[in-house]
Amino acid sequence: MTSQPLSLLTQDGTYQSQMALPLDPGSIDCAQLLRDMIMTRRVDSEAIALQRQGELGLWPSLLGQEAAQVGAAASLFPRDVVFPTYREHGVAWCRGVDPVNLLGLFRGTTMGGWDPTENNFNLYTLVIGAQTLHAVGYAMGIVRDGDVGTGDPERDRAVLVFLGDGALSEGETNEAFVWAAAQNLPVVFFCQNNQWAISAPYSVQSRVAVAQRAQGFGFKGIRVDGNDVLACLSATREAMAAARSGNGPTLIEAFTYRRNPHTTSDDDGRYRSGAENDVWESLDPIERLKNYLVGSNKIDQDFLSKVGAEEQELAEKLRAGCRALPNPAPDHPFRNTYAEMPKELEDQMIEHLSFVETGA
Amino acid sequence: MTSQPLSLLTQDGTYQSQMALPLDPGSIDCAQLLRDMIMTRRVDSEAIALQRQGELGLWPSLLGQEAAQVGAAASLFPRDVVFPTYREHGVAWCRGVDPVNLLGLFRGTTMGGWDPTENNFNLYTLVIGAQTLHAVGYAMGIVRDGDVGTGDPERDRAVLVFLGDGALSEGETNEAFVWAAAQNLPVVFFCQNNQWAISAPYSVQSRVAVAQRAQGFGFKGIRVDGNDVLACLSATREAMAAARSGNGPTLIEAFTYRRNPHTTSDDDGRYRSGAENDVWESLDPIERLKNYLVGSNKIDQDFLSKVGAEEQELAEKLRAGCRALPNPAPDHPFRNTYAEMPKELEDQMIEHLSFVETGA
Amino acid sequence: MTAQPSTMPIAHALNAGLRDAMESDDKVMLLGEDIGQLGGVFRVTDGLQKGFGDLRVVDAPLGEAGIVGSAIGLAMAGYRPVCEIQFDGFVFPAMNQITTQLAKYRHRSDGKISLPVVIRIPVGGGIGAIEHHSESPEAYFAHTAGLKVVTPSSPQEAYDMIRAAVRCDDPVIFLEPKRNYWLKGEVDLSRIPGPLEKASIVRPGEDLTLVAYGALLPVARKVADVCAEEGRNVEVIDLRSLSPIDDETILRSVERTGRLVVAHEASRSVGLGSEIASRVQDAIFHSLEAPVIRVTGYDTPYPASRLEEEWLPGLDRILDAIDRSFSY
Amino acid sequence: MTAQPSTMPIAHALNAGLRDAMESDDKVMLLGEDIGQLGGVFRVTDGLQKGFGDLRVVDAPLGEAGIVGSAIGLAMAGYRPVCEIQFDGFVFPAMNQITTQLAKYRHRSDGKISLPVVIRIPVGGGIGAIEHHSESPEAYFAHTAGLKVVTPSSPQEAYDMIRAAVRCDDPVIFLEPKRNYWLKGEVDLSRIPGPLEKASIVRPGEDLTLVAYGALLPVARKVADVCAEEGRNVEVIDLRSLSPIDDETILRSVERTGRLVVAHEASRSVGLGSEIASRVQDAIFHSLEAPVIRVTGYDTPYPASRLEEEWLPGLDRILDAIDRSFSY
Ligand SMILES: Cc1ncc(C[n+]2csc(CCOP(=O)(O)OP(=O)(O)O)c2C)c(N)n1
Ligand SMILES: Cc1ncc(C[n+]2csc(CCOP(=O)(O)OP(=O)(O)O)c2C)c(N)n1
Ligand SMILES: [Mg+2]
Ligand SMILES: [Mg+2]
Repeated sequence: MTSQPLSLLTQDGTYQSQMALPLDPGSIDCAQLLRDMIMTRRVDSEAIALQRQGELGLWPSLLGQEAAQVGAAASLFPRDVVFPTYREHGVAWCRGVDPVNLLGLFRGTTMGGWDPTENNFNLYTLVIGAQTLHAVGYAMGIVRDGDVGTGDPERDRAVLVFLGDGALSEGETNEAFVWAAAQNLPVVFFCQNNQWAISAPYSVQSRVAVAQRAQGFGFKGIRVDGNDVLACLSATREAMAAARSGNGPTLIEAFTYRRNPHTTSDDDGRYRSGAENDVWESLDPIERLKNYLVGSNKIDQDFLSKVGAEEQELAEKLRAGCRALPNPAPDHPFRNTYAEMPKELEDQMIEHLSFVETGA
Repeated sequence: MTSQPLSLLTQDGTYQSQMALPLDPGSIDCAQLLRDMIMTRRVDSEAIALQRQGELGLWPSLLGQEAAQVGAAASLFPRDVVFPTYREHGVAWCRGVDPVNLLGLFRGTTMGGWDPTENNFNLYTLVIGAQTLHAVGYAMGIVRDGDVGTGDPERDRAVLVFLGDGALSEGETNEAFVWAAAQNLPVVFFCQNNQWAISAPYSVQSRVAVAQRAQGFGFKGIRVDGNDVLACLSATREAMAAARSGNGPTLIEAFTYRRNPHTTSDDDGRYRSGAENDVWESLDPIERLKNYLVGSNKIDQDFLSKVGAEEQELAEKLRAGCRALPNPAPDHPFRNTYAEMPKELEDQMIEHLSFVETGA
Repeated sequence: MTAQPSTMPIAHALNAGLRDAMESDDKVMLLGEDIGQLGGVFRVTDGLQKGFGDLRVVDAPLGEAGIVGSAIGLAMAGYRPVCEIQFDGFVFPAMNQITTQLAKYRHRSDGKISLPVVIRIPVGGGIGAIEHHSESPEAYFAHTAGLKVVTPSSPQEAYDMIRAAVRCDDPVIFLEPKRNYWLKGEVDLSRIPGPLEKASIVRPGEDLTLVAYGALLPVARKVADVCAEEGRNVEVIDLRSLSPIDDETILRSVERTGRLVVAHEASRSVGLGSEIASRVQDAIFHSLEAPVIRVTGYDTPYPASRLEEEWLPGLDRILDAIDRSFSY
Repeated sequence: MTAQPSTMPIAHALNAGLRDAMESDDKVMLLGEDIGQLGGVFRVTDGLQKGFGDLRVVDAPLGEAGIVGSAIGLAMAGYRPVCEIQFDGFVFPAMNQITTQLAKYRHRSDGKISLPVVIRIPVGGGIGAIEHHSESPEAYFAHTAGLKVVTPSSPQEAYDMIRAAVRCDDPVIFLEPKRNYWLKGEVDLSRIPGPLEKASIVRPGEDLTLVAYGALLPVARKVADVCAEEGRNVEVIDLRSLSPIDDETILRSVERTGRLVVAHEASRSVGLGSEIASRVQDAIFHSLEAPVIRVTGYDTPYPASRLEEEWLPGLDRILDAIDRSFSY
């Protein structure tokens, strides 16, 4: 019942075209994709290191999912809008969110960390599935703005929402599918099936592929190799183009693997063997793209050295930036609960600030 | 994308066998089905009359859905368990629930009205979709009792849960699909697609048939003519047999029509035309079965007279029974909130009863 | 729109308020089950889809999480959605979106993002309804920081408050006392709505303060009438805003009267009455001549409708509480 | 099982209690996300799937409505399911099943059907967690008639109360103070659990009553120590049962002391503190020498963890409230 995920690149870097994944690789800045994937991985590994040093409370690693995220993100126009889960550091990177700002949530200095409107990249959502409905609502807004199906490439836009395989089981996610389908909304659901929801293997959620879910709601589902950045890019580009032009939603399943524990707090030795991990390490998405680019002489050692230097710079910026993230002011929660602070809350704030001041 | 609902009987009463709907009509007591449908309709029309007379606050009519309900119910063994919505008066009838007891909820004398364990027929559920999860849980219990797939016809059992087309949009219903599929539970979802959820036509919920939803979750969906009692019986019997023998869930869509307003409080003239109703009146499920039975000489006038007399008796019983339904005692809510009444609640009860006594 | 005050029931006043809001801001839109051609089961949105089209008045799929969740997304996209939850008992599937998303988003975004979403809910009992159609869920919302919770008690308040709620940049839970939908009153359609969060003294008095809201306001007025005959001047306060609570108005009143009774339909424990009692005894301990007394629904599920008349806090139970207050 | 008291943290005491409950009744089963091989994110169910199999310890699909809804069905089928909600902030998708179904079913069935479902939820802040992992949702449940709501504060209480909760024929919301999961104490594994709904005086005193529960108990004890140094004898009551509330124990205490402070982490408005204050001032108005004072989380969303230490009610804020009480 479950078909093989579609791919364009073999692990050794051979490009094989696919009817279902239209792409002209010559038109793609593949080196940029590689750079984004490398930088993304560095953000991730630096954050893990910062967590180990006690600078972050927790970090959800994306190791192994770089192709899925960078591929999906590469399909976006600036005016498209993204709703992430808590693991889309690669998408954030591609959208231009300062990676230092990704750390605040996990350092405990903020609940958000960036202005969602600045890069059309919304805040991380920790409640599984909740963001799928926000994406649907935003897409309804796009329809009402008349920014769909106009044929004007400067105007049409769509929403890309990320979710995990576990999120497929939440009622809210399925309601999002209902709304998107019934109203033919410009929204693309991008599910990274990394095969685990913390300790639950995908079999706890379902016996059929993620992509198949869409059929039940009457829209298109497509299953791609999530470790193949070109496959992810092609599928998402097609889906976003369809959404922008008024042809409704798509569910993309990027079949991949969460190579690290769920978060730095998780102990995955309790529920899975390293052997599985070895297999997926051998399917590393960065190596795959590198093999392709080196094999076809699209990049050289110079390029890789330059990216290596950039990485280094980024790492230093992250470390310094993390430590420099300002603690929130004690009045922060009070000032940001309502547009205007109610009297009783102001009293509470005054009481609180007096405690804080007296060091009590 | 949406296939024609499968049927066995044409409106003029011709039987046409169907690969997908195995049935030996000779083995079925069709006269009994007809009787149940007629009696069910009478329960309904009497309840409507009682509502008009002010004896009931409200009544959700099943007019037009008798075949779906009686057909589904006829597939059940006594040990199977039913979870209804609020409209399954026909199923209740077939399960042996005293129809007078259906009235209490709508008269305001109870929130329930019968003992769910007596006929393995659970209480009506008004919160759309909520009962689908109870059905799933009950089916998990059956699995844990070891009462599935034993091959012992006295032992294997399954759950039949009813839902409407509108309920397909609730998150909880979809979670029920997730659980039923992933755990391969002995539960059959029977959806009466009567094409309306109050004023919302089915197109508000979905652009594809109800039955197709199941595919997305990886189990079987089947679409039958809901006005054809034999088609409904066959599909449900197959599905229940599969469930009992450990082959997991099925979603049955019985495509039919809600010929009355949503409830007696509804004014359907505001949102639909009578023309649609006329079409569906001409597809009346009772007439259809009658045509078949009379045409094939399986019943005669005698039979119909006898049922007519039974109907009359039932009507009188309902009218008298409704008026005789006891008002709940004023201490009812207090006594039934907890197994043991907490002290503070007892104080509230005493306070309350003193008000009631002094007529205040 | 006319400048002449006209007489209309609460349901029509809400309809007029929504219509005004939609006319004056084309980002205002409505979302809910059966709100289009049917006009809602209580007809509050009657004619609005016809007037504003089905992109602005949306018949929603049957899912409350979807209604509130998509309203959040719409608000992020610059709209001001007004959701209708069909009955009080059906708001619970939306609780996750309301509490973990809607209420917290301003805080999460460090104040950068407002979610001007209104959630209208017909609430309360007394209409002979079946289960889940007579609930009073205000305490869940009033406990949730980040939400405003308001309830009108008259056609004028309904008209004013719904317009103010739509204009409010915070999420507003707008509770409509359903048993009084058809209660008529004068409505001045040219009135500029005042602040949402003010309580109002609807009848001044010196001897005891009676705080009520929503459907109990007419009962509270009647209580005051009866007391007046007995020579007791009861000051009746319409709470209007259940979160935030207008402490000032209540405290100044109780400082004068020394006695306070709070009435609501919702269950007693951890309800609005508890909050008001708790605040008042703390703020003006020495001004109280008697304890604050709550007259509320009991701590049971809402009963079968044959019992509701007695179960609901009514004239006699409130009068009894007042007697008890004076017995101190 | 040993009859010797042994020292263990709350998490292990809960594990032992669940194990005992499963051993003594094979209808007891567990349902939740990651409770099987992982043993739950807090390891409370560690080893139980290994011991009792995956039909009795079920790794649930990622849906809280599904967890509670299917527990209801299992209870109807004669089982006694114990659900785990992974974190406090994730109980809201299950609110519909909890409030409209679980809490009401006994009443709906005219007392014929019991739903012995336990819902375990790690609650509260103070562990440096991210959003939705530090919530205190007790007020939502305590306001809902038909639910029992309890919370242990020590390993012995945890062991006793979880067993009593599983045996209880009513639905029980079982709140586990997560920041104290690793707090150790002696546990007598042969103790027969007492009634769930009793508060307990964990430290007697004559001058002021301090009511707290869950994670604040150790803080309350420390407060009492500090006060004792100042010559003030604070009586500390562990509420244990948040619904129903054991009025008797509180009232008898406050009658003696004349002063009451209530502390909890949840937001102040319409919280448990409001309820207790409200009841006490009503029941023993003349015994109070000062108003009941609440020390609580503020009426804001739970803040970013860098702020939580100060935001949470701690020693100093409670001491300050006690000073204020004595100032009357
Ligand atoms: C509503 C809700 N329930 C439970 C959790 C706890 N939780 C956090 S992540 C997670 C697993 C998510 O798995 P998946 O959707 O596959 O995403 P992944 O972490 O693999 O990226 C769970 C159960 C949550 N965050 N929200
Ligand atoms: C959770 C919830 N939301 C809203 C309602 C109000 N309501 C009652 S019946 C109904 C329509 C149900 O339609 P469908 O599922 O098709 O069943 P039908 O009435 O057609 O049998 C609605 C919206 C409800 N009962 N429960
Ligand atoms: Mg996953
Ligand atoms: Mg329907």
